[in-house]
Amino acid sequence: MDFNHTEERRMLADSLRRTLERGADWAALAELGVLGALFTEDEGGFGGAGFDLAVVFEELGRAGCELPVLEAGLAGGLLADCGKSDLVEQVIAGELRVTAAYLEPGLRYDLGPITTTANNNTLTGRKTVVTAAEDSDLLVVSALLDGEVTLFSVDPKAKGVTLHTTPSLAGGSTSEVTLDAAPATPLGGGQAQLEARIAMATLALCADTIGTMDTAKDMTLDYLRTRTQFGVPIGKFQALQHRMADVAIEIEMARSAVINLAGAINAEPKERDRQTSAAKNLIGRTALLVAEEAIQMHGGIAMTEEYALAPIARRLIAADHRFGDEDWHLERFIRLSA
Amino acid sequence: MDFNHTEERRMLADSLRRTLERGADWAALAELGVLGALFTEDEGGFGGAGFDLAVVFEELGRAGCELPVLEAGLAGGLLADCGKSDLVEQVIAGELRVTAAYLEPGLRYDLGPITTTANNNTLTGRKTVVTAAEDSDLLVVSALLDGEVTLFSVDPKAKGVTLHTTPSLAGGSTSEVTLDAAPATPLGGGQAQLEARIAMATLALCADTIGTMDTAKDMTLDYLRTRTQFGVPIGKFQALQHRMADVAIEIEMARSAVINLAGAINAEPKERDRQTSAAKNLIGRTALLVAEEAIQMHGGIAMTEEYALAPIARRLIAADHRFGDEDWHLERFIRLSA
Amino acid sequence: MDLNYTAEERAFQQEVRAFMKANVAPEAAAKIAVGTHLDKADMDLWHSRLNAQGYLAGPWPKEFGGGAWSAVQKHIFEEETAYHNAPRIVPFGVGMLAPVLQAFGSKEQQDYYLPRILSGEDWWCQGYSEPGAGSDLASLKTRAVRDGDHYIVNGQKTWTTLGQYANKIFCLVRTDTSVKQQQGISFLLIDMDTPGIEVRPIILIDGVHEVNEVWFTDVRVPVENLVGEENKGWTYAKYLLTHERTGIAGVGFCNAGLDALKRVAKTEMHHGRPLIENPHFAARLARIEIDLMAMATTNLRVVAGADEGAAPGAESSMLKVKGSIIRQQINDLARRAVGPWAVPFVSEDLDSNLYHPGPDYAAKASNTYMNNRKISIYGGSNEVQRGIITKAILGL
Amino acid sequence: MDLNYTAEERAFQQEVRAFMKANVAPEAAAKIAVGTHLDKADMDLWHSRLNAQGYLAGPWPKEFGGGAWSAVQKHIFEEETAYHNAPRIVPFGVGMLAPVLQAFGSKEQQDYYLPRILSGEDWWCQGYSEPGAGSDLASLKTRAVRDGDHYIVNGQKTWTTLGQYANKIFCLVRTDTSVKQQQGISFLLIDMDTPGIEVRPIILIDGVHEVNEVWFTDVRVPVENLVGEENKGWTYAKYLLTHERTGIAGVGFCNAGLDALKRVAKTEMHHGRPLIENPHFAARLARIEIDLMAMATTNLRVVAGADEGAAPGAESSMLKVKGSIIRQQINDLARRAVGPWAVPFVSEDLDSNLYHPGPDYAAKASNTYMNNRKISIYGGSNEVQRGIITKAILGL
Repeated sequence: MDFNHTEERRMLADSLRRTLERGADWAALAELGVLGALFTEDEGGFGGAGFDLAVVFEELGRAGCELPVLEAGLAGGLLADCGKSDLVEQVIAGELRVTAAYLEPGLRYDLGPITTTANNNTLTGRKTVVTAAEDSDLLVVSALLDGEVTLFSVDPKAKGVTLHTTPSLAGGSTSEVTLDAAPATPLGGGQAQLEARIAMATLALCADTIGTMDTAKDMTLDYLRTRTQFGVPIGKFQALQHRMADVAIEIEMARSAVINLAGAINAEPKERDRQTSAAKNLIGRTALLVAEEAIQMHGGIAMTEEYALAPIARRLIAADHRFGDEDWHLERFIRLSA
Repeated sequence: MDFNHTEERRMLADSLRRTLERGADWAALAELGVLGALFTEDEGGFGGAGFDLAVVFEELGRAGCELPVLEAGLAGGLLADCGKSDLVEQVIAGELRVTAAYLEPGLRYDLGPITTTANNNTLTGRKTVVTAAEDSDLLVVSALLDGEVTLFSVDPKAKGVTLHTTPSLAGGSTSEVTLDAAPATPLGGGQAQLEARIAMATLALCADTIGTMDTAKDMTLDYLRTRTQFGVPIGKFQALQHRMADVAIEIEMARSAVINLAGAINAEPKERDRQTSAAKNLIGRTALLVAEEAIQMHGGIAMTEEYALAPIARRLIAADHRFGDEDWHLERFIRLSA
Repeated sequence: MDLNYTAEERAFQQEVRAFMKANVAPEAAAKIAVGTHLDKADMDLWHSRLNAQGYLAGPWPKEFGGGAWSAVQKHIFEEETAYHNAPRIVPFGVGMLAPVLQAFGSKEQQDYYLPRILSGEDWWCQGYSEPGAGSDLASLKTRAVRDGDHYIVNGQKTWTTLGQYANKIFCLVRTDTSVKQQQGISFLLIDMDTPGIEVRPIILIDGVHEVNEVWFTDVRVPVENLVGEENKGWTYAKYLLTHERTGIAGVGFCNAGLDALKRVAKTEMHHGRPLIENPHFAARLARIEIDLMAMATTNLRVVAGADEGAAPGAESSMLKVKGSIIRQQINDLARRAVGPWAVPFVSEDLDSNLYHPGPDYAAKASNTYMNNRKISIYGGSNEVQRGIITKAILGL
Repeated sequence: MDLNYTAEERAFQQEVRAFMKANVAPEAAAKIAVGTHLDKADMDLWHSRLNAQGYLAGPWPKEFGGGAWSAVQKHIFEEETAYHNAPRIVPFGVGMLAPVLQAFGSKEQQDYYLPRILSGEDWWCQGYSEPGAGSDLASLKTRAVRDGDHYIVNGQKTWTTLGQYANKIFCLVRTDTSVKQQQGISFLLIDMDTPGIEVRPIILIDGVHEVNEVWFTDVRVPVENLVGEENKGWTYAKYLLTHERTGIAGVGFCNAGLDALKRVAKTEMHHGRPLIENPHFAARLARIEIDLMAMATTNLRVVAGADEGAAPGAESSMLKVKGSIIRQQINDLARRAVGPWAVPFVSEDLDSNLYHPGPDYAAKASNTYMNNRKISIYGGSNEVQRGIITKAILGL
């Protein structure tokens, strides 16, 4: 039993943290090897294990990084599953920006039944809440081909593709993607690959949320130490102290849930998904607690866009609206535990 | 709009409180008119409205009274529904002790489908968790007669009736009642009467729990004022203050829920039951909070049988196990709200 | 014990209801229904219609031309306002300054300002909070130093709601620094056009410009703009805080929010069935509804008590705490209800050229959730309220 | 990062498991499974079997004949104990006094007492808490005044668990009243047969005699029964509190409790279907299971850290708080699961002639729920633990 990360992972985390503190762009992350860490050696990377994701995304969350690394891992992973090693190589090098478009309106968090349909190497349908589509060179899109879920690559600038883009609650952008006989290249792969990669992306999001919670907690503790009311630092008020103690406890529990998931991410699908749902449910509950307590203990200042907590709190809330929320995962956990 | 009790009810509450403080027996309660207050004038009493029950049972709960007044109202009410005014008269006079046996093993909190069956004026079956059966002169028992739920009176001392009696978590006693061709007198009445009277008994229990919570809160506040730790009364610790503020708020909300139910107890069954479930669910949640916080804030002393909080805390917990618990009523509320 | 309104109260309710039906602008109601902020024109229109009906001064005493509404009447009016998705009255002039002027202002001040409040000629904003003060309001630092016929005001106010629309501000300022905090505070009326005043927007967590900072640099205020006595301002400010807070629980908002939420949950699909049929969602909804039923009656108990002469002091604190929690829970559940649609996050102020891609009811779910975290912070945070309950009700 | 035990640890686990299978008395396991308290004979039997196997001294250092178990080994042992419904080791001699004697006792004390602890010749109980002290342990008042070769002890101890079986008690006593609270405390070993000692039972909320008051009236204790130095007793007592608390989360109990609860929920019927299929019950169960999965790993992180030399100080406080909450939630849900069967309330001590009318698994559901409210109170209440976390981890 060993709860220490390997030397390599610790080094990556340290340099990633320093790089992010300086303010990193996409090229810097690629150069640092962050994108390579998302893929196994077989896939052309040098990581790809659950704990590689855990380490990388915890730092990205801690720094509040809004670059679409998770999307590179998700869509790039699907490309790898379909044997597109040339494309994966470009993703790792930071030369090809990719994202996955798999969610459809009206399905809530379910992956199906989808209605986007392939016909003569074109796709028609609507995909929703596609992160960072605007800045992507390639979309990995799920569609029905002869009634089976199949993956396609789509150029978002092609005719027949319309993006409706807005800011995302998590930071960055999100798009509705309308496909009207849009040209598409079949990649192969299908539902099983999608589910496995979504599980990995959920792990990434959970780890990201751990880092984000750490930052929210640290900011709140700083504020409690420095903000005075009635002549004393508000961190001396016992009611707040005890609530912060509970916040700290819950974050440690959530951290353990992510460790559990990272260790189980390559298990057979039922156990993988059960652990995924356990972690995502707990992360959902904990992130809500941390966001709401951080805001409440800060008071008015937390409500302003100018103060740095606002995007952090939104990121914590947004995490529950991706890959299934607290209740969606609770239901699945119950189903998979029966 | 008027949230004041009538002069008569206030007077009854005041004298009941004083009587209970001196330690009242059954005769004293009867003499005071407490039993008469459970029945309408038509039934031979001088009360019987929702707010009569609310006033009486809040005081009984406040005093921790373990006498089976609720049972007199429930079983006596069923007797009244069946036109047994002579028996009701004896109940009101304190001369006839009655209780209702309607719950059966394996049904959890559901009233049916029961299996106790009538045959030639005898009953065969098993009734469970029958409060105060040991001290009763007459049991009102539900049983199937030609497939219909029908009420019967049974002498608990008769041949064919076996009582297995234990203490109750709520105080007083509770019995398993085994009926083996036990002689029984048909009363008439059936499922509708039972459901209406159970709703009234649920109101009584909710009001009782309000009084019990008041006592738990008052004891805790007294303790917080007098118990010192680290050189100050523990009531000066802000973490405890804020938790007690929440306890006080929740009790006020629960009090309002009982008012709502008392006002709706004679509404048509669907609305009556919806309000009953709303109140019982809230009372269940609040009583748990109050019991657990009262124990925790007292610390070790609360864990001892000698200190007066123990039976109060048990009574609060026991209330959730009668007439349907928090979740049972939540489900019913959802069903009736659809 | 009678949970129903009296015949007179029911008649009043019918009257208000008819007024709402005839007068609430559909555009404003549509905005309110989905959580879009109103613009100044919406608010001005509503102000004038209420004034024409005499409702704006409804709660005012008769001697000031008011309707002397009882607490129950005020409650009915708030209930109907929320039920019909009518705009809230902008409270700073009508509901906050006016009662202070009526109780402590000079005859001249009353005669001059009260009609202008009703007509809408003056739009007042509130200058209480300061950046360093927070819940410790009395630690305010904005100075007013007497200089002949004027006070010279220097300092900074914050959280000034809708200050961008105001031509007047009422302020708490420190006029004596040699005494204890609560003493030495005065209540000043200041023209926003006076040189030296600068209003800076504060953008909130949902991207909306709703509050402001107001900076005072050598602002000259005539001494006749002092309300009541110098150094007694804290008393006047407290008067409002312990008075007339029967609407604090926000029961009307909660009812309207819960109704809207139920409609959403009947429309949104979960595993192919309406979300409202999902037991986990239904359980969350039912618990909130049960809590709200109890809170509504608690609110009425306090309202009825107020009409019997009981000053709803610490009871207001209970309503504030529980009311904010329930309202925030409704906002939380509304956000959950729209699922992935909560992710596109369009602020009407910052992203005014964008529209939300989801259904109308989803457009503001995240925004409203984020924005309403303020409810448990402003007007005395829930922590401050628990402190009041501790002292005034629990006696600890 | 490796979440699995090493080969050596797995081998140890297999060995312990085999021992448990061969040695746990079925009668005791049956009692533990439903929450019935063990009697002295059950505990004595288990003590002697563990001693024969060398497990009793497992955690002791090698120089005292122990197995020098790692924190992981201790954890494995606790896990298997709970999993097999084996009795807990009565900790007062083996787990509490022995480490103090090993660290601070004289050679004579070690040679005399340690073998008697293992053999079961001495049954130790703990004399720390006092009626007035509570969480403020250092405010203890029991006096020991030197009189020649003896201390004269006067005072009162409370919450003395299983003191009715003990022939020895280790006590914190005040030997100097002129210094600050934590100073002036000494650690004394006292024979329960000494004249002037009286043990009075305390009946707990579930009707069980588990703890006692111990009264001391002019009790003469030989000075050689002092452990370490006079007035240094607080140091020795604290040594235990900050050391070796890896089992504090009670993960084993929680796992066993949750397994039992699931079996009950598959048997109990709700609206004609097994209770476990009810979504509201299933949601409660699942949340607890998810919490427990996370807590178990948190516990292992602390255990593994302890073996790497990290002193699990404030982390123990986190485990104590969360562990007690989860365990109490399991007890709460177990009580809910049995529905109306929770009402018959039979105490084995007070009502020993009665039996519970419901199914076996329901017999102690209420009793265990009520009794285990103590978990968040004893050994430093959760409030005290949150205070430790505030200082040691949060730095507030």
